[in-house]
Amino acid sequence: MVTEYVEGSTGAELNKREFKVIGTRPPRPDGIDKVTGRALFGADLTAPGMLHATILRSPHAHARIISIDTSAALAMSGVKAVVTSQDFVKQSSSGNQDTLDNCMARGKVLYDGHAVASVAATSVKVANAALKLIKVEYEVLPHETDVDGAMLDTAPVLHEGRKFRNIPEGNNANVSGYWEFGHGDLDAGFAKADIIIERSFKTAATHQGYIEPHATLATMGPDGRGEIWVCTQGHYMVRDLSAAFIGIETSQLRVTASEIGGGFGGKTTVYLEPVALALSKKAGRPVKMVMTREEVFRATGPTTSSSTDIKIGMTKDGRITAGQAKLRYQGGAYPNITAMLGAMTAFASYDLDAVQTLAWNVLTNRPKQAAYRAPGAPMAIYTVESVVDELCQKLGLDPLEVRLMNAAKKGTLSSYGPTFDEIGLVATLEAAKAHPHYTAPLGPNQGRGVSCGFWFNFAGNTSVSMNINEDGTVAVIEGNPDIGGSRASISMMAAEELGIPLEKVRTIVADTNSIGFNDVTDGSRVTFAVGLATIKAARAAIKNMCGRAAQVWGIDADAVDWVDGAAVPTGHNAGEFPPMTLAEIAADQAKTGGPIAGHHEVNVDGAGVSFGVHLVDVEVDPETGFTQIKRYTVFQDAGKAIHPDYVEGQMQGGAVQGIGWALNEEYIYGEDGKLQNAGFLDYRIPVASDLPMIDTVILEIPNPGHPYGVRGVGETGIVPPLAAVANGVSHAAGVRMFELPMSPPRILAAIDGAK
Amino acid sequence: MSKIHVSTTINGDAVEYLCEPSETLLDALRDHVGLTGVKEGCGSGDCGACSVELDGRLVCSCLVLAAEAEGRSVNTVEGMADGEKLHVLQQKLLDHAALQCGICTPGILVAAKALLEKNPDPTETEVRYWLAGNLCRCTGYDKIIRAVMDAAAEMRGA
Amino acid sequence: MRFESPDTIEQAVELLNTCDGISRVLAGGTDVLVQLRLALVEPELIVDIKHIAGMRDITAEDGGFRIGAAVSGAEMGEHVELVALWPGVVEAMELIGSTQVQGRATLAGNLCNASPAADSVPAMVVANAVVTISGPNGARECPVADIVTGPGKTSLGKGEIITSIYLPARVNNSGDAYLRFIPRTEMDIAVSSAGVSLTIDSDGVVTHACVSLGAVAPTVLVVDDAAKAIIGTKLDDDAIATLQAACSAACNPIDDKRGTVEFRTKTAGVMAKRAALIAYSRAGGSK
Amino acid sequence: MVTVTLWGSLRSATGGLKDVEVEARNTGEMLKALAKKYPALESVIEGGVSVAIDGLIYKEAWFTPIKPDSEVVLMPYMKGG
Repeated sequence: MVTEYVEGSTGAELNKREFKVIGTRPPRPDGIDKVTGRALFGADLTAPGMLHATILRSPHAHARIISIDTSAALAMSGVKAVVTSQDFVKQSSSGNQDTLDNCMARGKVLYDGHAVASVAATSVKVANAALKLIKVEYEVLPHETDVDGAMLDTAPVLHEGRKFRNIPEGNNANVSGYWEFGHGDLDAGFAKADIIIERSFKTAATHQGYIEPHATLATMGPDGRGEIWVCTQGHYMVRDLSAAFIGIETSQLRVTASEIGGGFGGKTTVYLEPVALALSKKAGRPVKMVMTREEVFRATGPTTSSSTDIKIGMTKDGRITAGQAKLRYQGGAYPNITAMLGAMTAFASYDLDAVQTLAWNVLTNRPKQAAYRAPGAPMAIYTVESVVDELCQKLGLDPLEVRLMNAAKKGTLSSYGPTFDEIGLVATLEAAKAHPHYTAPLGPNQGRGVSCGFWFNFAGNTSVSMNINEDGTVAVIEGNPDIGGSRASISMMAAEELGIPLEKVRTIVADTNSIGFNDVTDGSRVTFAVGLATIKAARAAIKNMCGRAAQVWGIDADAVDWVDGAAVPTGHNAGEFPPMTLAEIAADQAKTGGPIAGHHEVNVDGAGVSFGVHLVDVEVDPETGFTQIKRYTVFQDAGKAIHPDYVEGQMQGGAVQGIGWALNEEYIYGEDGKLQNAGFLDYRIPVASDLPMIDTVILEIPNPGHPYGVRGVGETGIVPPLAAVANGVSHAAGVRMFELPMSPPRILAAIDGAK
Repeated sequence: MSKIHVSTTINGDAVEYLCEPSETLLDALRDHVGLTGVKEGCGSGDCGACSVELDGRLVCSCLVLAAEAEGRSVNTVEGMADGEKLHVLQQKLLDHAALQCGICTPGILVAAKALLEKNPDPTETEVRYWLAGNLCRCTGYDKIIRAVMDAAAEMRGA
Repeated sequence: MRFESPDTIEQAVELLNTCDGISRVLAGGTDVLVQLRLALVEPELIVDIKHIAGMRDITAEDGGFRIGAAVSGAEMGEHVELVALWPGVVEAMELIGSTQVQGRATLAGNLCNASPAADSVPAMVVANAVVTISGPNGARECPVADIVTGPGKTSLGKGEIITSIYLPARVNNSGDAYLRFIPRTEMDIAVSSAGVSLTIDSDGVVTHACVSLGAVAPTVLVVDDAAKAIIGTKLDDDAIATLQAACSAACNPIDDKRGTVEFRTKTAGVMAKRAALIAYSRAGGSK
Repeated sequence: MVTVTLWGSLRSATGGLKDVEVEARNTGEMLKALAKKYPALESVIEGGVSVAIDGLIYKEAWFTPIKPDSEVVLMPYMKGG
């Protein structure tokens, strides 16, 4: 059959399509390199003549920099270059200037660990010794690390004199963003309720916790041309920012993405790269920079912490009549939009007549927050889903039935504005209700938690090229770092569309000079957007190949179709010539007009939205407050699972990150504003023995915006676990928890407090 | 301060390197021997990405001084496959899609190999506790545990 | 920094005794290397004692076992007779860190690091373990309980090295156990902990007991009131409750990133209660 | 004419209106018309916005057609992880 898809296909049509490669579970193309140790990550490359650079970081949470004297460091034997904020170019956009100032403090240090200067030397040891010779004179200022504290009029102001857009009267100078969403008459909605619950919640900042620390190798010659090797989620982003920060044109900088040892949103910005490039420019030699784990915690991407008030009204039979959320997020020392995303997602699972969400983003003396898997959504949905659970408990209603009764569906006016198209929440809830997990008996001190989750998917700028090689193999060239197995799924979509065996396709992630622009690997976009561009690039190649066959056969190009990996004559020529396979067309390409390739460059639209439902059984030790996860099942709509293993992997990984957030992970600051747990010993991510198997149920409600129905799956999995675990703990311990993480001391205090 | 000359055996080969007294075995393997399959995730023994076998004993190479390797035997992930033939554990990790980013994979493989040499028939709980020092942030461990259990079964059968 | 790996204890003592700057003894290295990495200490001399005869041996002696200062936790766990005699000490040692850390970490190192939260120390204290020390003035012996004098501080003099730790013989119908509270299942530092060693008679009545607590005071606490609470009992509920209350009453913990005063105080009692029940069962008692 | 629904905090720029009408055939024309009609929206639009048309979210796509009966929602610029 012809592997053609009709623009505007509905979900039902997509469901009918028969796939040969899509939906199978072949081994990943980068697998052998990764199990043999051959794969090259950020810190694995060296260059002849390479220097090593390290960073001097602020010991203060908030201080004015009076002076920096680098002369003694520069005079030290083995030191080749020193940079401070003076060595970078002022930026025209405030967002880029913030990113630059976060890479190298300008005027003030805004958090413990803020970079102040950097030294490139012949070894890490020499560079570290030189850092000690840099004299920085600080005027220490009062600091604030708590979101509610930073909103008080008495709070120290981080950015004096800076004006932020759309901030209503009555907010102090640390409020960097304010947003409102919703619809309907809130008062009327609450008036219809039989019961109204109002609660306040707090969640701690967590870190993405990728195991690979940030690392880069940069080199810049006297000709003003640079190269960067780096572990990043987006090497075009690294190119654009690094070039702008040192004042060169993007064409002069070529960036290659290494294998990346985890990102989860935390590698969607720059920290070391512009610094290494600036040092290399000064020293005239390659410069390598690798963060220590302590630096990763002190100076890179934690999430926002939050403080939220929720009010929800419900009728006795479980219909939600109105919902309101006030979300206050601190995202560290620079503005961001995470509270806004929290406000957009908080009530997105529900079909509501009256809903309002208000969001404040607040500046504090903490590291500049970075995106983390569905940024803003987990903590917002945690609060809503906790209150919905409490309402169900008080009314004696089944939590899944209530969610089904109120679930958003096609035609629902979403709480953030638009009306939903085909979405999979109801199907996901029904799958959870029908699953044996939901009715399995519970033991003593055990409780079962349920939560819905929602996240947007994003698409964006994408370029894909596809070369048809003379031996009948295909090279796919794309530009998005592979963080979860995307080279496998891209290869699979190419093979599917071309109608050839998967092993004939090899996908590579090219450097910034080898293919067109690509947005960062974020927003669950790669399988969706790069997949879409790959399918369209394949169609371009197919069109070319059909034309070659037509020429050989001496018939009209329109009279050739592409079936199962071969050109076939159609219409009145049908059956006149035997099919001409891709391999045959490829072999003769020089004779039929030259190299055959297909490519597609597009700002992709049409990303769907994604829903998941998580079920968890927990057991709480009433004497210690220790929580054990006994059973866990994830239900998620994938649209179409290209490689089900990797879809399951995303669901499982997201769930476990959420479990960590719920139970133990937190940034702990002392009175002095210094981070107290900058290491994996006391920043406690889940270990293997903390967990059971994570069961998964993939639902496939096709996304009409993708030829194969794909939805992004990378982020949604982290959204429901916070509330699912909190609800489970509340049932197991017999006391409701309002603060994350639910570490044993907090749970035990709540249990003892309720006695 | 002079460097220390170390003669050791790495993945069965006699290897010599010069190191500073304060350098770790991890530094020496990566920077002097070129075995970058050994990864640094923390430098403090908390993540297990730098796991190697030292005289047959599973250790974090970041918690061993490079000088201590004198006269001893070190095995890394690079020594697991036999030429083109992957070790059963390597194959099973691929078959079960038990890796995403892959940065923890070398450490997991070395640790799992050490487990199966000591205990060919571990329970799920034993595998989970043995691997508790190997942090993985991508997978939630599920597929890793399944892959190790499957490898154990196949190795027992072989 | 200088690295030395002497063949004899005399050489090791001489190296340490003549070093003017900061020096460190390297056995398993699981604490020392972390301190080096974080630049918490910049020693002039590191003395690796693993090449000294006897340091890596577990030797039967007078019904007990002598454990060399460089014996790793993994090696202790593999020693069937040692595990049978002092299961609580071995399990305390094996709780420290990961499998990887177990391949290196030592009892002597855990003791000398002098952390209030050291897992093996409460277990060794209730076992009446005795340390053998070599120094410039020859060898001496010292109860484990007298080594740690405060957080990060020991009673060892300049040039002194622990060479072995002796876990004594014990009478029949004895058992020991160690439990700690951590927020995860593995890979954490004890928030509170308890070691219990006891002996019962043929009727199941406790005739001897020793109870210790870790991570709830600057050094390990021996709680005599807790021992008294169960001596002469069959660990009935009242006796256990009294032991638990005595333990909580003895606590003098701090608030820090790992736990609050209230949490440590309460869970120390819980750990002691549970450890006592395990020790009782190991001694052959049944409830 | 198309009706554009604004997110809540933009009402201050439209004199309290949540739904505003402009003449436009595609998103680019819609954004230009909005900025012209409500100058206070100009800096917001320049700073980056998303547009949802009949439930699908578009970023910076000027030539996406808008039908007169399309549901059009102006949303903030969003980014994932």
